[in-house]
Amino acid sequence: MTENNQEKIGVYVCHCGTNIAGVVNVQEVAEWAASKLKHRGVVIAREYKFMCSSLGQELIEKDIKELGLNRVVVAACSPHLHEKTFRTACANAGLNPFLCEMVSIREQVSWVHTDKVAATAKAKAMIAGGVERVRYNSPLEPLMVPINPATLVVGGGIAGIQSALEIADAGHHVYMVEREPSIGGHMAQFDKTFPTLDCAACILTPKMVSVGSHPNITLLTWSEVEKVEGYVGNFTVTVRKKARKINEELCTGCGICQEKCPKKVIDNVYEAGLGYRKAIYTPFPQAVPNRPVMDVENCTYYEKGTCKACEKFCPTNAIDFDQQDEILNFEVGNIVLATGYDLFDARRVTNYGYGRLPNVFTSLEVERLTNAAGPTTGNIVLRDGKTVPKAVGIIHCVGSRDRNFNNYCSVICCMQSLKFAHLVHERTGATVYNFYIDMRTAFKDYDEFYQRVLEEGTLFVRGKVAEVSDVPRTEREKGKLIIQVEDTLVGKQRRIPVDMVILSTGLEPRKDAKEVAKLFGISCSVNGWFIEKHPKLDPIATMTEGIYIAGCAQGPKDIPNSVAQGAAASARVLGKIEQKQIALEPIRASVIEEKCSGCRICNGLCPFNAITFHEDRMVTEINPALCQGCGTCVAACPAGAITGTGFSNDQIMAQIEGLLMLNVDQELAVA
Amino acid sequence: MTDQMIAPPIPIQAQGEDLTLLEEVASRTAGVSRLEMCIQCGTCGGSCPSADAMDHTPRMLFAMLRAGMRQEALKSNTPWICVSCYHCVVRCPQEVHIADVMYTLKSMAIRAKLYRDSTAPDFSQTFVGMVEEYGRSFELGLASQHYLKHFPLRLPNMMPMGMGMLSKKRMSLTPKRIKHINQLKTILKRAKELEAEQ
Amino acid sequence: MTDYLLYPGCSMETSARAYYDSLKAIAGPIGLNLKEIDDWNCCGATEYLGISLTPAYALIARNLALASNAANGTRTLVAPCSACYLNLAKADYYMNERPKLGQMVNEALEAGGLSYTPGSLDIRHLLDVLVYDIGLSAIEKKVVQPLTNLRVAPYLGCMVPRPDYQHRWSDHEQPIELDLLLKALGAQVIEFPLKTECCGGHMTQIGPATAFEMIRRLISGADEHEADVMVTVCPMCQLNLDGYQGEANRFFGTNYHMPILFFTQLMGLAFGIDPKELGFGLELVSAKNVLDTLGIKAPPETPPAPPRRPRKPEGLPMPKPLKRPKVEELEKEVTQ
Amino acid sequence: MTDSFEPTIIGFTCNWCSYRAADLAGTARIKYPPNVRLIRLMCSGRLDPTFVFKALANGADGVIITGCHPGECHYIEQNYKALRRFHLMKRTLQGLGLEPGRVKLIWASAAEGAKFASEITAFVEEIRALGPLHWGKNGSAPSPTVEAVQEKVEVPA
Repeated sequence: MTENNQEKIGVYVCHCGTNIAGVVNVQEVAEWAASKLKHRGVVIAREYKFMCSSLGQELIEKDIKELGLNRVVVAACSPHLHEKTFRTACANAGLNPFLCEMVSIREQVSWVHTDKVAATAKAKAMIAGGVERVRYNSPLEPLMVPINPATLVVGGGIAGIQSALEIADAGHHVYMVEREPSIGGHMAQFDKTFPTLDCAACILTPKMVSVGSHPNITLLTWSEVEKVEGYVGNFTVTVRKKARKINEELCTGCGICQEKCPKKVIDNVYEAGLGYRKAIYTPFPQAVPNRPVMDVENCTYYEKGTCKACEKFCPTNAIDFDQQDEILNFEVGNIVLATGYDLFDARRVTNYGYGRLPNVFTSLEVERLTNAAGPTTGNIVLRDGKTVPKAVGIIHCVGSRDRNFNNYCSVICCMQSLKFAHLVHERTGATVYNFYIDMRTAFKDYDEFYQRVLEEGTLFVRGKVAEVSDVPRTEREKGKLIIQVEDTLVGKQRRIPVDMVILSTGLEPRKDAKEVAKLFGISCSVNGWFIEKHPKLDPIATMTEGIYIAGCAQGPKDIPNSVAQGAAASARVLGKIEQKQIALEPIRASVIEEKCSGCRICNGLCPFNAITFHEDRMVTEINPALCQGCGTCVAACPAGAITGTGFSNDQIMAQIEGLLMLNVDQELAVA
Repeated sequence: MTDQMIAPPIPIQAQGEDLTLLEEVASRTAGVSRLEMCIQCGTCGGSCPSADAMDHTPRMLFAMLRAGMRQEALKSNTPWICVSCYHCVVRCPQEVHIADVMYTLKSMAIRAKLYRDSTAPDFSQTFVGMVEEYGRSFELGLASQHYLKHFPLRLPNMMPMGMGMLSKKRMSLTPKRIKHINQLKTILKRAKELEAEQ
Repeated sequence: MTDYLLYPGCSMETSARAYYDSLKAIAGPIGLNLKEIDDWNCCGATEYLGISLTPAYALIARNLALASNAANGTRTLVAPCSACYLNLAKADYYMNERPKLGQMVNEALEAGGLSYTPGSLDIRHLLDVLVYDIGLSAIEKKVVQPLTNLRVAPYLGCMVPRPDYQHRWSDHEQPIELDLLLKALGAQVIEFPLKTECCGGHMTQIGPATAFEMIRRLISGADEHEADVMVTVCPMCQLNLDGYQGEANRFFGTNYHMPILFFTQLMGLAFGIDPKELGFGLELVSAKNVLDTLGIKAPPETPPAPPRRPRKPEGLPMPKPLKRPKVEELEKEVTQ
Repeated sequence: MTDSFEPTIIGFTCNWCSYRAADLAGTARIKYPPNVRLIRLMCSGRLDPTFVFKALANGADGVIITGCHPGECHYIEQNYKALRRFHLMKRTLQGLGLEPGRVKLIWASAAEGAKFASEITAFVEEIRALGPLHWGKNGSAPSPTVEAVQEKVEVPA
């Protein structure tokens, strides 16, 4: 450490092009560090255009070898970006990587300050802090832990399905947990998919079947993850398998119970509230697994104590009214979250009248209307169940791009609206209006589809619809829904009478996204979507190692992108599995037994149960495998008996001194 | 090489373009106008119950402000036709304070004497004149003064209504004055001075 | 007894006398103790704001200053007029949102020896106080003459539910407070989709044709729903719809007869108060039919009208209406 | 020289939320005054009150501590422990005659770059209003040594 005063510290100041050098006088900073921090052990200070480039790294490596540096401080970007890069460079030159310290003069200085003099001074102070701190850094060895090759995939929509299949096909075990009775997700509700208009069921069902029958996949539907413990490579997962009230071994999926069940319930999930199901049901014929669940809240037996029609007619005695929830525990190395989205509740936009005006529909309702397996066998009709509309208005951006609701673009609505325009036109011959703010048809073959819909004679009105009314002002408007809008390309208010209004409702994070994020130790953005590690360069990983996100859980996206992300997540998981073991940051707390007085103050502090007390020796011990390195016990120990590697008291105290060095010693401040 | 040879081409300046206009309107508006946030979606023009009578929809007017079309914008009858129903305000996806911007445009038009038709400004000014004089509004005086000037031919049509209001004592024949009218006048005088310093 | 400061506004003493009279008549029975602020001035309606910013806000703020001086333990300032309510709330809100405006307004007020700290008053509309403070169940308890058989179109106009700076109302477009209050009185409340459309505001003065069209839309909408009466919470709406109804009829060659009453007048009737004390007879479109329907003079034998748009059992199911927590609470209070 | 007092502030940030909020403020180029210098800890629970005394004794005019929102701690619940300690520490500092406004605890998630920047801006102004703290500088008031302060402090668990 520092007692022998043999520190040889190298300081490297990065320009980051003009990102840093445009605000911070990097040359002055480097010269200052070389001269004024000499007595603190700095033997060399350099500035370079891009320290993270291979040439920049070579500079460090060369100095370590030639000048015998035993400590390195790099003043550049955030350590979250390049700490690994520079530690590796040090390691390459034979220096323990933990003797390298980063100072963030880009995110914390040049990008957030404009006053060049003040920014330069702050950069100096921060470097002084880094230098003081690095003097107390000690060489550490990463903890190597094996990676469990099994993976948990949460959510059985198209993103989760893709991810699970790729990992399972590569020969590793996957646990897929799905909340609903069947996998398939929102895609299973759709009829056609844009822009090619292929049938959603035709392309999805084979994949669902593969998941259901894959020897490497344990499929847990009607189940939810309740607890996740551990860390990358070694997670322990607790899943609640809700009681189906069906013995899945005995059930053959024949469907007689559903036929015989006398209780009809509006299906708010799969049929989007437009159709009915029974109190015992599989949501749709192609469901995987093909096993029904009993809806206890609506079942006549649970309500009145008699009925049991399903039990009477079941040919295999598979109905089990006494079945209880099951708690399952298993271990996995990696987790993919593909929990999807919820539809925006269109009733919140009072002026569009959904929920009040019968012939205003949401996009998901229309998906069901157009679906041959839906409540109207694919006939697009009004709420009365029979009248075919003559004029239909499709409203874009409902609940999206609107600060009163959600401020983001839901991405899929423009294409979805075009798809509806095409389907309505094709099946009813109705006049179709599309009301849009901006047409967003970016991606392969999307704009071509727009062209096709234009050709078909769909009328496009550029304007966000102000209101949908059922109060006529003229004869022409009687008995119609009137869409009131400014046609912004004409500059006039128009009232357009139609029979049916389709709201292209936006996508929202799942209602419980925040709780789920907490459960898995990741975070949500301001809008509520799961946050990726980097918005451009790492959209799959999260800040928590071993947890990946895919599909709409990360943000609104269409099917091709969800599939791509699901596949990308599995590639990341397979990469981790291939490594077989993983190096964990050796940031851990440990007890110096001689100093421990046995006061037990720290004992109740650890949420990871890493602290145990030995009654016989009257001392506390910390299990390094369980310790996560938060340091709360270090701060609490009145005897100073607990040390935290990487963030020791000495390191932090020294850093404080360094940061304030310029304030105390005026001499140092002179450039 | 001479300077002329490398001189950049002269940018084409649109006539009368006044890029300070948007800023000026925003700064004269109570609260934070958020006018610069407009995405031209037309929610305001679609929502407006009196849009049919407007020269420009509110959306167009905001585009004109952005384009710096001072004369045209301040001549527009749009702000005067606004009935302050706030439909556009609560629906605007960008939370622009539309109704308040309309008030600002009226006051700017009065200052610049740029309104097209004096009916509405006259009504406002007659109303305000009475309030400044009495501290209260005086409907009979206002209505008769205003109608006499702007709709003399309408006045007979309005008589049944006026007589009805009078006979039911829903309109007073004499104005009511508040006790501390001088205090109010002093406050308004100071306010006007402050406004003028702006 | 709850104490509230009252800012009546100019109309309450003249064109909306029926509103003031009926308010005074019902205040006692429901325990609403209103204290009128002394020497208040006009709020400037929708006119002053369009002339000059600082003077317009100074005019409004003088009332706020007087009110906060008279506060004496209460923070709530009640305005029965929508335009007054909005102006007072607006000044309070913007003086805070843009401190410079607040500063200039206070400088002006100082010239008259006054000052106002934005946020120190709670500015509320009368309907808000009745529904959320007095409470629907308390109102329902006072009903001795339920308004059975009376089909009422609840009409709020613009400036009560919008822009709603303090988020007090259940919705900006289809708020439910007035509906529930009228239901508590036993009336048949029609689902009136135009309940927050504009009455025409000052357009009666500056563009009568536009105003008449807006009046026509509302009256014909209420007529279409077979309403016996439209109920309003605002003097301006009442004046436009009642006072100019005949004029609009002449303009379009129509023959509507839609009485326009203040909600406080109906409350009074339901409480068994003499119609004369409630300002009945002051309306230009006679509301005699309302009294007749209620059998206050001669009870007619009209069966209750069938609900409009009967929902057919067949066809596709409708989504359930959205229940905002606020509405759910309110609905619990009405026993009907 | 003193007409525009520029305070020096030490900030302790949690590695998982507020340090990333600072990163985000940077990526989004949200400006805030340069008076604050950050120290990364793994968790706000790591904050030993001694660090705060050390910073004030060495010349800082204020200390800001930032952690994950309650309920969102990366280490499950350690920010609650930070909160508990913070209140006791504040009382101790008051006992030493320090204005309570000189140390502040705020929550900022990794998504709240803008909030982080505005909190820093506000805190700088608050400290500017309080004026310089003469503990660590060659000023008039004698500064208690870290050791002396430490003796007075009971560290709550």
